[in-house]
Amino acid sequence: MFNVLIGGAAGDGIETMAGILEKILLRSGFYLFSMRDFMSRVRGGHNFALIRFGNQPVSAHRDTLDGLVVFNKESYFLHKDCLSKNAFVLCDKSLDIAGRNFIKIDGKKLAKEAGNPKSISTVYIGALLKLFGISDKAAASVLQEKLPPKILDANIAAAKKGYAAADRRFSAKAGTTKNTMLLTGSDAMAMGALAGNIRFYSAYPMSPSTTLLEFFSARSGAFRIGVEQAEDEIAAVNMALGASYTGARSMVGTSGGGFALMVEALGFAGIAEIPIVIADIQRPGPSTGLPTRTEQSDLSFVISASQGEFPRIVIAVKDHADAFYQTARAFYLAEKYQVPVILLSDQYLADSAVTIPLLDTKKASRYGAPAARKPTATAMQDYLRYKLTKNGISPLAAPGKSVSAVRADSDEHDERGVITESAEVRIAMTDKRNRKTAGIRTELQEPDFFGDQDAEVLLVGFGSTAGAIKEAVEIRNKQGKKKIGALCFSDVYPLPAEKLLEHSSKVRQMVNVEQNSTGQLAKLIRQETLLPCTGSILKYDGRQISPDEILDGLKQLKI
Amino acid sequence: MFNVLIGGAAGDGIETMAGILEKILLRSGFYLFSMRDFMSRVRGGHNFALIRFGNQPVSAHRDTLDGLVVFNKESYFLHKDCLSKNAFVLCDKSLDIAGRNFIKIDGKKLAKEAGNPKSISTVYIGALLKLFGISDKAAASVLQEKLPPKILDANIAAAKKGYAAADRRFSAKAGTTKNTMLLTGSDAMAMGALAGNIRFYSAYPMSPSTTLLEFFSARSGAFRIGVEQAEDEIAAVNMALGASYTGARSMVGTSGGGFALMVEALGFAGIAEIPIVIADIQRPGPSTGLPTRTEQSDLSFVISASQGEFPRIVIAVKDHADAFYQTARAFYLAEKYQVPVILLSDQYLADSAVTIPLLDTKKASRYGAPAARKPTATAMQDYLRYKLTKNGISPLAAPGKSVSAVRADSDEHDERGVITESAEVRIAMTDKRNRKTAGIRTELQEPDFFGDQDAEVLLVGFGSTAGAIKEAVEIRNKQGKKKIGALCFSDVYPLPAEKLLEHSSKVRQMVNVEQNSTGQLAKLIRQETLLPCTGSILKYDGRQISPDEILDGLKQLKI
Amino acid sequence: MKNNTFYSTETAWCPGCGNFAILETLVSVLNSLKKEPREILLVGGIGQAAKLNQYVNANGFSGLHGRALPAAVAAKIANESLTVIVNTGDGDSYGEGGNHFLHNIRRNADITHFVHNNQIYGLTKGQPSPTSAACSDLPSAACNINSPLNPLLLALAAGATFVARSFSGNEAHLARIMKAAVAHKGYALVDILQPCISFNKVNTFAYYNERVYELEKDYKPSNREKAMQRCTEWGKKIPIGIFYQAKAPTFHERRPEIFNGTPLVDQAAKAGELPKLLKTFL
Amino acid sequence: MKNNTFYSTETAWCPGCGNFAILETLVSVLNSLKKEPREILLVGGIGQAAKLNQYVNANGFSGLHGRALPAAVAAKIANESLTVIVNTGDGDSYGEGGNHFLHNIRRNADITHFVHNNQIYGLTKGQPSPTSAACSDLPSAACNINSPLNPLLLALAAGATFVARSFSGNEAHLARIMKAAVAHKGYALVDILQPCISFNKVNTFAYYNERVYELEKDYKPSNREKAMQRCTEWGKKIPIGIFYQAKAPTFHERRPEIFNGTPLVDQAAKAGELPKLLKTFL
Ligand SMILES: Cc1ncc(C[n+]2csc(CCOP(=O)(O)OP(=O)(O)O)c2C)c(N)n1
Ligand SMILES: Cc1ncc(C[n+]2csc(CCOP(=O)(O)OP(=O)(O)O)c2C)c(N)n1
Ligand code: SF4
Ligand code: SF4
Ligand SMILES: [Mg+2]
Ligand SMILES: [Mg+2]
Repeated sequence: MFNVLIGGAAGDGIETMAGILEKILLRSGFYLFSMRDFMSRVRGGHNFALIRFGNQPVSAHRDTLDGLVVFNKESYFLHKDCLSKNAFVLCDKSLDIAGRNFIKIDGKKLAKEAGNPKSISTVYIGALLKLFGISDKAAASVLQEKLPPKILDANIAAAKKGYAAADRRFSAKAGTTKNTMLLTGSDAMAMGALAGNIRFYSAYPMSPSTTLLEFFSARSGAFRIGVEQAEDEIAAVNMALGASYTGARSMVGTSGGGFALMVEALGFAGIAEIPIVIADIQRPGPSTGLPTRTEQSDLSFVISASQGEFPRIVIAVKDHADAFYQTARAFYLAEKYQVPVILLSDQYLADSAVTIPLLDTKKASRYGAPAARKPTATAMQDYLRYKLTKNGISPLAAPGKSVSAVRADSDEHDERGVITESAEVRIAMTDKRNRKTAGIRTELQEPDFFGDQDAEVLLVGFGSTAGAIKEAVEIRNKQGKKKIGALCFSDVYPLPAEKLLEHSSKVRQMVNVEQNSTGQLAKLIRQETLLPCTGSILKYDGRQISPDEILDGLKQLKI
Repeated sequence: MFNVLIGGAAGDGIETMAGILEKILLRSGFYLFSMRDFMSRVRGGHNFALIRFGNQPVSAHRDTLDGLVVFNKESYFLHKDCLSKNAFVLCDKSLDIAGRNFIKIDGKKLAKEAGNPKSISTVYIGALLKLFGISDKAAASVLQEKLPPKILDANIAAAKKGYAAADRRFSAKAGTTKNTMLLTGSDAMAMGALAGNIRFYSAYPMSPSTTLLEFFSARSGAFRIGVEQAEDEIAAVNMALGASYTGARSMVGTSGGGFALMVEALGFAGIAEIPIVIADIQRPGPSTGLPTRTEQSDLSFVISASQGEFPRIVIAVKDHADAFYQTARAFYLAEKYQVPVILLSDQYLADSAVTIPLLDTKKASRYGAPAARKPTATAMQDYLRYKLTKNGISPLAAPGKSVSAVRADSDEHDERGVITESAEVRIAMTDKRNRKTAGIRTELQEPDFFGDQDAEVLLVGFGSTAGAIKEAVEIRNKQGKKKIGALCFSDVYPLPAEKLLEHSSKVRQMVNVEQNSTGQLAKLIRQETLLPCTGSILKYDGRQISPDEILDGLKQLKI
Repeated sequence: MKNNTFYSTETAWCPGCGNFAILETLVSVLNSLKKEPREILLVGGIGQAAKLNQYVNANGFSGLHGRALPAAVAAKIANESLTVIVNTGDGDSYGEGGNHFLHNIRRNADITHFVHNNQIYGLTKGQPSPTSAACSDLPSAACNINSPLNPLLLALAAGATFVARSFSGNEAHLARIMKAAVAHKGYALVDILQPCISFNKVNTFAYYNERVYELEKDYKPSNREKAMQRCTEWGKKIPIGIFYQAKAPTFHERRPEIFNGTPLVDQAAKAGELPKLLKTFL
Repeated sequence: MKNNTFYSTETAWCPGCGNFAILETLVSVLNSLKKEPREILLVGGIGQAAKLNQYVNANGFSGLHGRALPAAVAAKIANESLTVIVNTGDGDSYGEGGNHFLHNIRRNADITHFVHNNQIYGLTKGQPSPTSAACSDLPSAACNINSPLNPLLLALAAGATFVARSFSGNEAHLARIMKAAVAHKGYALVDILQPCISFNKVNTFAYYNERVYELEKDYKPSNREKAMQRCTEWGKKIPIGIFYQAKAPTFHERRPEIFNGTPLVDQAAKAGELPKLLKTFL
């Protein structure tokens, strides 16, 4: 495995360069995981992409660098402490920094010679390939896919010039990737929605969720989706509820601050039993916080958001494949139980790219069956939209499709959907809605277990830290110390507790690993199971925890 | 103790009639507790007021009626099952209902004779006084206070005619009320805010919080309060934050749905450390729910509302006196810790009226000291608005008052309040903010304990159910069965756990009594203390639980 | 009870409220459309006006206070075969919902918006709404200390393609305007003067009756500037009628790549479209 | 670094951004006011424009996206001795914040609102804002498929008492308008055309430079109808200047029972007022 970081200012084109390099690595047979660290500005500042690649599947970033490409001095000083002994630093001849492992290239000159002064980053791509001992034969076709024809030839030449200008340092061995996709968490979630048969998406731009809006906008025609940029998040969610009411599978995407504005409507979905999928792509709060960074601090918030009580489902997607399948499943669950389903992701997962096996549309397709909203009665007097049923699920008809009129109401209502103030009906309706939770529990997916079955210590985590936790567990269990295991939750509310009860009873200690400062998963576990975590590994600086940091955390806990 | 219910349609003037009757009872030396049950409409439907009075202080309603006044047949049929053996039913001659204990009066005729056909309800007041054996000498002065001069004489005559038209049934003994106030929970809260030195109030109308807006509007000149009806709840809370930033003690009031719209700003208050008091007068959700009724189902919501993490205080006011002192204290705590303080009340408490000893403005005045926002530095470069301190509290200066410029920022910021993306500063600021919780914990008020110190069963509750729980405990402990005790929380988040740990360790079972369907206090207790409630008495039909129903609940739990 | 008539049921309004005439007129207009109840969707927010859809036999969506428009527009987007009509209050439409009012005008979806403008918050018992008379003009318990909004002028400024005013006390006029609004292709606003007998003691039936008059027979609603002038007349005389109407592409017409006549809700992505997309990530 | 000058610090804007000229002009205008930094309060929401207050030595309130106006108005209510100026974006002001825009015009508090109108969402990297050009007029990556808003017309329709437009490329004009806006008693809106060089490839410096012209010397900003006409001119020619200015009671003047010159924040209820009130409940 190799780890290379490309750092520079916003506007240096790091995103484009990383995107091209990643695709070349994919086409050359490598597995890779690539993350983004961007500041909240359009030009200047300091951004980087961190690409880890090799001949094994990989699902987290690591801290130690084998190579560092820097567009300015600041980037070098910010990252030099992460350089491994044999690491190289690649930069332009003009930068007045120097050291043992510096490889300096006259990028400007080479780019100019290649025919386009703006192709400097392509020169570096060529150089990087050479440095890692990777053939540049995939470069041309990738450049062709990614760049406009006008500048293609110059960039192909630039890559070649870069390749020629550097010497081999490492001999990266490619893997056996076949039918392997390279995609971001955001792409995966959006395509999961497509698999879930999404018909309507509305949103207000907000990092890091805006990529979803852009994805659906670009494909609304091909996939038959009504997509609208709303005037605010309140409009976005109320639009989605209006569309869903007519039978269109509907979704909104946002981040915590936008979710906050959707809270009132969440309760409306709850009482009116209108299916909806809400994606909260988390970033560090409170409030505007660190808008382009990552955190998992909306869990407590989303499981109890909105006044009053109603069943809901919260799924914290774990990785890119999970984002795909769970998003499709979210539509299925929302429709089946007529509840809001909240998908928690975060900036790390949404913006990071990974190589995974081709996603299985067949597997996902069972979630995508079109809404089965049939006329259930031929005359209005017989149709009970909110029929009191054993499992709490009432017949859901679509207006216009049903011979009967269909009502939706934010007030408490009777079986027909007519407003009521009756105490008896109120109790019956609350109980009916609450009964849905029992059915939801039968559908819950238990967390993944990683590690040693005889572990003494059990780590618990949720969502995007799964990859790092898994890798940390693997590394630790090879070290011959106390064995550890880990449960990584994706379905998180209602909390599936079977494996938790099973494993916790066998270990001496439970430790929560979370990307927040108060241990929100541990709180939820206490509330639902009375099981305490007696140690915590918490990170809340807006940067994602790595396997290395988890191992450090264990050391600090004397585990 | 006597219990009388006055029922009729919206528009029948029940509110006015009950208000006059209550004040006469007060002036006659009685203690009383009076609640309201109103539908969400302006005319028609069924409303009632339930007045309990006697010679002992009283703090909850009871179910069994000694008297029933009805303006229509429906009201009779709705309440007749609550009539005690000796109870009377008072109604107009024209109503075609009858029975053993019916007392029929020709209200229309008597009112007309008195000089105002609209004074029917005053005729009933006179009759009621007579029926309970209460002198009508306080009537004239109360009518004078409550009615416009134009109709005063006719109403005094009407009361007299009613008095003459009925016969004594009971002999109510007055108490020894002196310096006793009669006020609603909403009045108490508003006056607590005055004691807390409120300078700014903004709100958007929403039942049952609108009475607060009306209270402050009417007194903005006398008490120097900027009061503004905002265009929506988002504006209301952001206005309050703008005003508070300048040093004005600020408050907003709303109900669950409006609180939902304030959630984003709650987090802004959290990160910018702007003091604010937010009153959530609860009503049954989810969503519009039962808009004029009562519930305690916003607890889980408000303790974790908003993305990200920041300290906050949640106080669930227990009764009218508590509403006064706690509201004043809320301003003090908000200012001292620079955190949002959320006051939870509910429709039952807000709209019910009770007799209590004159509120002590001296006692409350220690919460009302004007904001101590001093210029802490003479030049900008020395002033650190978000100084990293041991207790997490940083110097709070007001713009314009300080020589230095003062910043407030919803983004993460450094000590000066300048936006930062630094991981170190982020961690330091999060820790600083979180550290305030330790100080807050030292200020927490432990719950009240009622009942037997050797109780086998411990009831736990929060907020407005305190009165009913207390009375249920008293009744039970006289019955010679298993002894019970109760803890009633007012400070609820952070949760004061001392007494809970102490008492729970001595009892065999803990039972939560809550006005919601999922046991939100029990959840919070599990999360914070790992102590489970093994029985629950939950009510969620929009009507407040009575001591009788708690006793029933205990029976059903075989306690 | 036939299911193809829009009968109305018992209401919770105050006897004498201006809402009754709006309800009756709407029911008659619906009956005249020759559609079945299931083809009509009535949407409301929260308030006295918003309760209307509960009293009519048709699809009914009673959403959140201030949020009727986004839900209504999206329902139309998802199923264009529905005739979508919003009935809601002045507080709901211009207060809490003000931002949606502005931006849904810009969308020009083919829906109708009837605002029951009683110049007060009725359901919450009498606070001033954005259209309540200014205290400086007509001091009263619930007057507007801030300057009131003129919703018609605002709609025109935001680019609305159908802007009208009517009065619940003139049912014939109201029926005519309602029909024209429903027939209009695009977003149609009708601000309906509606006395609230319980809380608005200023803008009563008598107040409106005295002042309201119909726009001249030869008034041409095609001139926006003229419309802006006329809709600001408010004092001794209050004109009612269609102030402005214009043709402009609707929400659906602006997006021909998605809307092809078949409601979205009845469509699905072409089989094989997703696998094809996935392959682009290889 | 003197604390009575409004020096500006390093920014996070793109080199070449139109915001720089606005910042510099504002700093010079502030300096001309002869006030100290502590007497000035700069308020913003979230966005590139909203960052401005972080770059000026004065009190700074960086609130929530879309919510600058309510906070600014309330700060003025609580402490009328502060000079309150809002700098924020078109998305912030007319999109997320649209409802506050409407209703704060009605309040007419004495604050100034500078909208850096780059006709785009800058900070979130290039989505259309409510003022982006219509796709039917100028198709581009971030054009407006819905019809765009004209913020000046809207402000006039909502009853604003000072409505102006300027251009960041004409600093002299901008300074003049800014000064007049700050001097205006009541709510003053200045919509400032501000090229975003990174995302708005349509409304560039060249685009504006070609079209922008100053309102005629003899243009009288006292006629609202005229102002409504002139502010809709947008095409080959785009007028800048003060379209409308009128005298009207401010928020404070409308409430003489509360505002007596001493800032609210420095007041307290009279001693004994609360005990007196409590006694009325006996
Ligand atoms: C978020 C929210 N805020 C406040 C309310 C309370 N509320 C219900 S209706 C209403 C105003 C009603 O006024 P309007 O829209 O004019 O309708 P009317 O009753 O006058 O017909 C308000 C403030 C609410 N339901 N939800
Ligand atoms: C509630 C919320 N929604 C969305 C965002 C994301 N956001 C930040 S700035 C912005 C728009 C900026 O556009 P504009 O106001 O025009 O400012 P500009 O950057 O163009 O100067 C958005 C959508 C946010 N911060 N908060
Ligand atoms: S309160 Fe007013 S608007 Fe509401 S029903 Fe009564 S009269 Fe009509
Ligand atoms: S993105 Fe546009 S508005 Fe933002 S700083 Fe860059 S040029 Fe200016
Ligand atoms: Mg109204
Ligand atoms: Mg902008």
